[in-house]
Amino acid sequence: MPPGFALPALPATVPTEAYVVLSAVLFAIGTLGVLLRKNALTIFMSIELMLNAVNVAFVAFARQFGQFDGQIFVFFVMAVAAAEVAVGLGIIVDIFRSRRTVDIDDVSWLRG
Amino acid sequence: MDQFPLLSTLIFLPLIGAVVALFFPRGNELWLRVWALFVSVVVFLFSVPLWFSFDAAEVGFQFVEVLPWVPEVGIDYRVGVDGISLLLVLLTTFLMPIVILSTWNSIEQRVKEFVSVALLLETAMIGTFLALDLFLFFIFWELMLVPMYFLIGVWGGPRRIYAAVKFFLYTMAGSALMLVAMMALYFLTSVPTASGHTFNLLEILRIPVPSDLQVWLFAAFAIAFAIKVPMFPFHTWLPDAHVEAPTSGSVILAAVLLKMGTYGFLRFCLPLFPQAVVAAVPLIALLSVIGIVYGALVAAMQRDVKKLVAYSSVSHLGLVMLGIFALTPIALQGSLLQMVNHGISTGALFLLVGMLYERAHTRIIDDFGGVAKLMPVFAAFFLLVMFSSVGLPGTNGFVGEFLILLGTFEAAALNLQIYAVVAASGVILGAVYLLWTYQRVMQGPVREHVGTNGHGLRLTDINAREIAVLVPLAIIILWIGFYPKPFLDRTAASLNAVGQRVAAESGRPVLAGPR
Amino acid sequence: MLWLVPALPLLGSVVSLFFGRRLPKALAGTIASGAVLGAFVVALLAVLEFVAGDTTHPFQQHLFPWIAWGEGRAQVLVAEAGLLLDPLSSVMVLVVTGVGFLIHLYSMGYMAHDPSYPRFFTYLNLFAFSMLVLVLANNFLFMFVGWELVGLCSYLLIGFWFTRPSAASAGKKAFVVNRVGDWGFLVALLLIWTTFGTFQFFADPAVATTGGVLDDPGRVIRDGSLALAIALLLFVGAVGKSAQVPLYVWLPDAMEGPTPVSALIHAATMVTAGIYMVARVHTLYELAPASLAVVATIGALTAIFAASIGLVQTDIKRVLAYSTVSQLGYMFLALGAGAFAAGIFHLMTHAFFKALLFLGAGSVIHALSDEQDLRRMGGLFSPLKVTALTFLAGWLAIIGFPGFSGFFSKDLILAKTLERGLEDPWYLVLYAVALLTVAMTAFYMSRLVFLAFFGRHRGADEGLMPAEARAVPEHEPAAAAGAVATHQRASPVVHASHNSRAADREAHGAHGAHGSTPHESPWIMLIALIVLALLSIGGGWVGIPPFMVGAAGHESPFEAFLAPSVAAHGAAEAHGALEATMEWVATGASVVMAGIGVAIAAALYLAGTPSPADFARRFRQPYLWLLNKWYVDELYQALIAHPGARLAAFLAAFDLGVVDGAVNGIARLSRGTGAALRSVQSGYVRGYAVTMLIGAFAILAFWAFRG
Amino acid sequence: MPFELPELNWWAIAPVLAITLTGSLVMVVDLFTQRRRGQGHLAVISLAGLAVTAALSLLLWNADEEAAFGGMIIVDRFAQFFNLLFVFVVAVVVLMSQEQLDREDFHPGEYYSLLLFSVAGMMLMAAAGDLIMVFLGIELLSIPLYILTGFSRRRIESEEASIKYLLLGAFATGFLLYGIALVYGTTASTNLGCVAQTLGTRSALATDLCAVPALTAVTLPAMLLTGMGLLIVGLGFKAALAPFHMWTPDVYEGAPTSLTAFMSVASKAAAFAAILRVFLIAFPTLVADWGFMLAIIAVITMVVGNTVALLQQNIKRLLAYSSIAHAGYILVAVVAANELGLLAVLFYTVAYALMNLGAFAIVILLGRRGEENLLLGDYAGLGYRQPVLGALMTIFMLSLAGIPPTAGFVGKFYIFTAAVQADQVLLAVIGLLASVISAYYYLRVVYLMYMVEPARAYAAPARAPWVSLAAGLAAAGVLVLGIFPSQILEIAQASVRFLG
Repeated sequence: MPPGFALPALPATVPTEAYVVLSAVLFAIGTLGVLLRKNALTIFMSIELMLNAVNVAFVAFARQFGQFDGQIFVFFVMAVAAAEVAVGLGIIVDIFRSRRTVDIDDVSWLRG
Repeated sequence: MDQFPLLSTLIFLPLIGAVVALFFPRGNELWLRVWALFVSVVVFLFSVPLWFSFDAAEVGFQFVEVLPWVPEVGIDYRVGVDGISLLLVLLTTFLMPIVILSTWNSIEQRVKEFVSVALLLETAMIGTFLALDLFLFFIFWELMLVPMYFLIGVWGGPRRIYAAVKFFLYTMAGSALMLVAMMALYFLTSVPTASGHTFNLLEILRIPVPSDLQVWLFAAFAIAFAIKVPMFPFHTWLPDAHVEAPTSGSVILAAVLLKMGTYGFLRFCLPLFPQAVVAAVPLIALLSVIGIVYGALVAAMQRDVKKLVAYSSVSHLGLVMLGIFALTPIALQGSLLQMVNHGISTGALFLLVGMLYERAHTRIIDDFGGVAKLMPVFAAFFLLVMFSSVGLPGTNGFVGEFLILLGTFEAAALNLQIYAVVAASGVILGAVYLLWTYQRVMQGPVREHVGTNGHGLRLTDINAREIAVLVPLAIIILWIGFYPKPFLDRTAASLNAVGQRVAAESGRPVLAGPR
Repeated sequence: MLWLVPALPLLGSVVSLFFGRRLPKALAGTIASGAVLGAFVVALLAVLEFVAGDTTHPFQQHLFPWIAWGEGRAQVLVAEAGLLLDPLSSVMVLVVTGVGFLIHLYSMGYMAHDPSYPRFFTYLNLFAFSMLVLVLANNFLFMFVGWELVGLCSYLLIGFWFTRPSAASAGKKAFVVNRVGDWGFLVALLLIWTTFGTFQFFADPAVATTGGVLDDPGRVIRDGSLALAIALLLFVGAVGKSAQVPLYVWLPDAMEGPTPVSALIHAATMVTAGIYMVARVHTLYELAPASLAVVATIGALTAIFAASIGLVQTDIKRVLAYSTVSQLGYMFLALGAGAFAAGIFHLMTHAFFKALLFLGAGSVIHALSDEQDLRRMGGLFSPLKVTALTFLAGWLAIIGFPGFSGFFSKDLILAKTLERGLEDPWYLVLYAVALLTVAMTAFYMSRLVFLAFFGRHRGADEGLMPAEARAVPEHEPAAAAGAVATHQRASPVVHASHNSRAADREAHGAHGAHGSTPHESPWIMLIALIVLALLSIGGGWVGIPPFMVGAAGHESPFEAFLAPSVAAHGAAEAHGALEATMEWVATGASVVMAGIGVAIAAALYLAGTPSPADFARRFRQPYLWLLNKWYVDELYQALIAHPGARLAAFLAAFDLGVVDGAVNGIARLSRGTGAALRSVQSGYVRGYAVTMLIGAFAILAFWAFRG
Repeated sequence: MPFELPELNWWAIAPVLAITLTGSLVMVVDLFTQRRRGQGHLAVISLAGLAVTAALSLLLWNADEEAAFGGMIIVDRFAQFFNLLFVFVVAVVVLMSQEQLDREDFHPGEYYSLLLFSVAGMMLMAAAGDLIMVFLGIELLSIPLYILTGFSRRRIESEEASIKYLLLGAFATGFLLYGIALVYGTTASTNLGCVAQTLGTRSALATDLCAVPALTAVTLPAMLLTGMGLLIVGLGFKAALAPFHMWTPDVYEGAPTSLTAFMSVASKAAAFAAILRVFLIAFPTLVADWGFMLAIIAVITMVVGNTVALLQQNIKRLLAYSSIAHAGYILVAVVAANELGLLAVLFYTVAYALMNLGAFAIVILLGRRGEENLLLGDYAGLGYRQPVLGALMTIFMLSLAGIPPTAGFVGKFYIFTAAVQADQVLLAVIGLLASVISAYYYLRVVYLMYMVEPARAYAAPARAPWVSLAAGLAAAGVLVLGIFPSQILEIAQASVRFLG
């Protein structure tokens, strides 16, 4: 992007650091959700949370740099996340059909 | 290269033979055996000109063949022979027909596979001795493991898999270190080609390896070779491998494969890392002497004849190692000759044990008695081979052992006298365990029906084929015993050069004292 | 031409090996004997030619470079195959081929019924070859070849009836004990090489080589201790080969071999190799006088020690074996006294009479259907006239009956020792020991003769066993138990004679039982006996000292002949010889001592007063010690064999447990690591996620705390 | 806010387009063709499309190196090398799948098209010039694989593998993305060249488009390092580096065998292509940081892969752990970070592709409908029951163990030579010793085949000419590369100077 075409700088009411901290907290919550929940759907949601934490960070950085790049990235992430969810839900449904459960700990036949 | 590619013929003829053997239809065991014998004899005949055309006065490599192979990284197909490898190559080609003939009746299962594996092994062995490119050497060196692994694992005894895997992994572990050292050497070279570096041994010999690096590289090479030799305390794979291997495997293992280690010391360690070699002399000499005595003592306690011979190899090769690291021309000559001797004698011992085993289906010493009465011809050969192994004058063993002791004792600058004296006592111990074995197996009251669980096998004397297997070995034993000069002549120049090189580059007087 | 001397027996051996079984027995034996006879004739011619010329320079024949490489000036010659003829080797070669031939001849009769007849002659010819290489070699290493090969032949021949465990054991023992000695020889060789840079005995003017070792070694050796080391190490070899204390133990056991072998190898030739070798290298010994004292001391010690054991042995061959050890001790005493010629002289006469005695014993054994126990003999004089008469000649020779060969040679040794004693009092002690041994020798030989040939034939009649045999089972259960125990280890004690008996029976099994009547041996054996008897009587006449015949000078013709080879350069020449009267006194002393020995034996075994049994009872402890040969075998077992076996067993366990255990331990470690890591792979997704998270934190933490 | 679209050079992504179109075509054709008439034509279409893709890649081989799509896509020989490799691998996998499709009643249209879409993702990864493209490539690679992993409806393991792969993959994606975000936050760009320039390296990829950073690495190294660490997690997951490898054994075991072969070879190669691009272009100044870290990871990976493999009884699981170990070896070459190292990575991915595909082909050949014969014990006596299969398997196992004269040996040789050149001698020693351990379990397969009698009788395997062809090709390739490595080396050598 040629210089000079940057976004108009807004008054910095909230510092970037705060957004980054927020995203880190969200990411941590998402991570913990993955680790602590047994329900496959909940885990999925936690992963979505992690991805959205990333989005927050991207937007914040993009805003700070006055760039589009980070914001564009967010769209990619959202699109990909949607695709992942679609596939994931399909698989989970499949699992539920065959095992009558979505408890991820019950899906532990393969090991060693 | 306008001359006939003799060395490549030696290397690849067995390989072709092996591949052809794979295409023999099943059920043609006899023809397969004949084919294998034919191929190995032809290979031997091709190797005979080496003996005669070899220029004993020439220090460098002869019959050299070079082909670019992987020029991108400076790897050539480069083979050649000098005084160090000549005898070992001939030993290999000489023994292979004997080994194949010896298996005529003992290998009944999977003959096709056996023939292929044996011939493939011959390719790898000859290639190892002839390679003048480190990469090529390593290829053959590792390639050797595979057929040997099969030989032990397929046709071996009850614990064959354990033995085969142990052999394979132990040797491979050693060569892993060697490979790294080779790479380091590679980067020390500098040649004006695209690759900038080369694995060409002749180039590598030209570079001065920095002294601090020498120690490490030497250690890496030395461990690889010490395992192969095998030197105390890296020897424990050997008894297992020997006991489980079929006769042919034991013979090849003892006669040729173990020589790879000592050959490696002569070919690589001594010329490449002279300072490290001189620094390592006390350690190696100590381990060698321990090996000599230790091997002999442990051998004396074995109940299985093969295991006994295996430990005797540890003892004998300890002596060879001592000779190599005495660094005097006489000791080096003795060591190389003793490598051949050990190949002949121990190979013959294994053949004899195999013949006995074929008849009795046991190798436990206590199962036998008075065999000499039932098998007088066998006993005569056994006696000859045994005394060759003991190092009795008039047999090959004496010449080699004595030269080693003499050369070691002479190495006054390295303070090896005491080692030579202790090693000489190994000579006595060698007599003890072998004679004791002979007494228990061949002498004493006749046990006509030897075998396990009253199996009751009548021992019959060896037949014409078996005599044909043994006679060439007996001839060599006596030939080297009484007239070793032709052998020593051919090795002298190359070994002398190695000795001189070590002396010159280590900056220490390692040659003989006043004379 | 000289090369033919060893070559003929070698050829004979090869022929016997390959064709012996296909040839008729008589022809096979004839070929073998003929080969040795041929060697004798050639040797005789060669010696005559040599004697006709200048004997001060040895004649050398260079056969081929043996351990050598390179050509021309660049040649490195470690050792050549070369022969040497000088007065010393002349004597040896004639003794070896001469006595050897006679024993071959004898063997044709003795072994006639053995199924392994060709094998026997293969070995015997091979032995002749080896021994000839030993005595004719012109350098140390080639001599060592012969040295070892005779050991091999000894091994083979002792264990000739290898199906007997005792024979197999004895063969092995002989070889192993010899190897201990060879170790000394070997190390001496190493020292010689580093000191002199050559193994040649003498420089050969015909070939431009550097000086030999023995051409005035003092020019190279400045350090007396080096000479001492070489001399003593060589002596270790000699001690082994010539069965001296402490390595003599193999020789009595070696009697397990066929009797002609005992005669040839373990009496006449091989065991004298040590004497020959010391005489050969005497210049080295003279550089270190202390070494000569050691040689003399060991010799004297062995002489009396072996004689003491011989006093009470009951196996006819064993008595002779200990006698041989004792006589070899005499020879070493001579060498140690600097009287090298005397040693060689006794070597020669001993070869005659000891071979005769052994062969005579063999004839007796043969006649008695393989009976070797003296206690079952007696009264054999009349049935075995020829054997007995020749045996008596040997007896007189060994006890030093004036005029017989042994008299002159033994006397010379005693005189020379006394001579030395005038300068060095230690030698007076040795002289006394030797003199005492004379009496003991006379005693046990006379005992043997009286028990075997005189009195009445006792045969299997146990009741008439001589007292000493009864003493063991009846009054000494403890000793008997000990003896039995050793027997079970296939170790040699009294009872071994039963085994031997079985053995020789096997040898003669083919011609069936002889019955109980002793019968004379076939003529072919008797010829050998007669010739040897003549030699035992007259063989010493070449060495009649000048004072006895009133001639001038101090050297007998034999000494004069040997002088170029063994003339002492140092000590022995320095002092004057004994006065003639002194010589007579010395001679008289030894004769008197011998007479005492004979008299005691006669009293005990001819007259029976006092009875041997009472005698044994009175001196019970000494008697038991002697009977059990001072328990030396047991001592060696306890001190060397058992600890050695225990060490080996320990090392074998160590090898399996520790050395190999470490290798397998590495394998186990890999597997264990794998198993531990595998347990993490639990199958639970959330666990995997935790691991990933830990990994991520570890990366960050590493960077954070790296500092 | 004017927004200038960058110049779109469609030619630069021609292979990706071709393969994507092929995938779409397969799907469409599948819609219009009768079920159960065999799926041969779909395979033919796929292979034809792959041929076109390969041709386009070859055309690009000699094209000028450039960065297209505003620096998103790099057109260089490195990319084309991987394109060709992927095409080759997927072609072989198509051959190998013939048996599997039939045996497991796969839906061929979806199968092929998903396979091809996945390859498109790989190609984008290998050509990525931007972290966004790396991310997109990974996702495009992964999502079809999630589906394919669960394709074996008959086997319950398959869906388990699928869900595990999906969850962990998405989890790892989170880390990757957060890493990208932090790098972006430090350097104000996701373009590899720009990142490099910001961090102080001149990069051919850096353009005037690169923003002047507000925050620099100098002021915030912690954030940058954290970002880089998370990138290692994300990429390491794809490459199956320990401790991010946990999914591998389960997924490899559960997935259909042909797909396992594909994953183990192709997605690993793609991951390493991306790792090389990212770390060598963007972070050369931080080599001291990531080099040592990757070295440690390499050691852990080799140890984990090799030691756990010692205990495996299932051949697929064994090969899974083996693939982990091999990722460790390749990482050694990455750590070397020199030209020889790159060469080694390229060569090794080819060699590994050949030998692993071959091994899996044998695994497929040994199975029958309803009887997969996946236990190691099922290999007992194979060398005599099926001499050719046994011989081929032996070649693959020896090659995997790195025994000459096979491609596996030459590959390892280059890897460790590169390490030695980079003074990573200890790493080379550890790697070689690890490969000694590996020899144990590879040899175990060999001795089962030749030295152990089978415990039960086995029916002759079904005739599967295409799979056999694949195995034969792979074996030939393994030997040719092992004995005459020169050709491939030349090509690889031409490919190692990537634009960056």
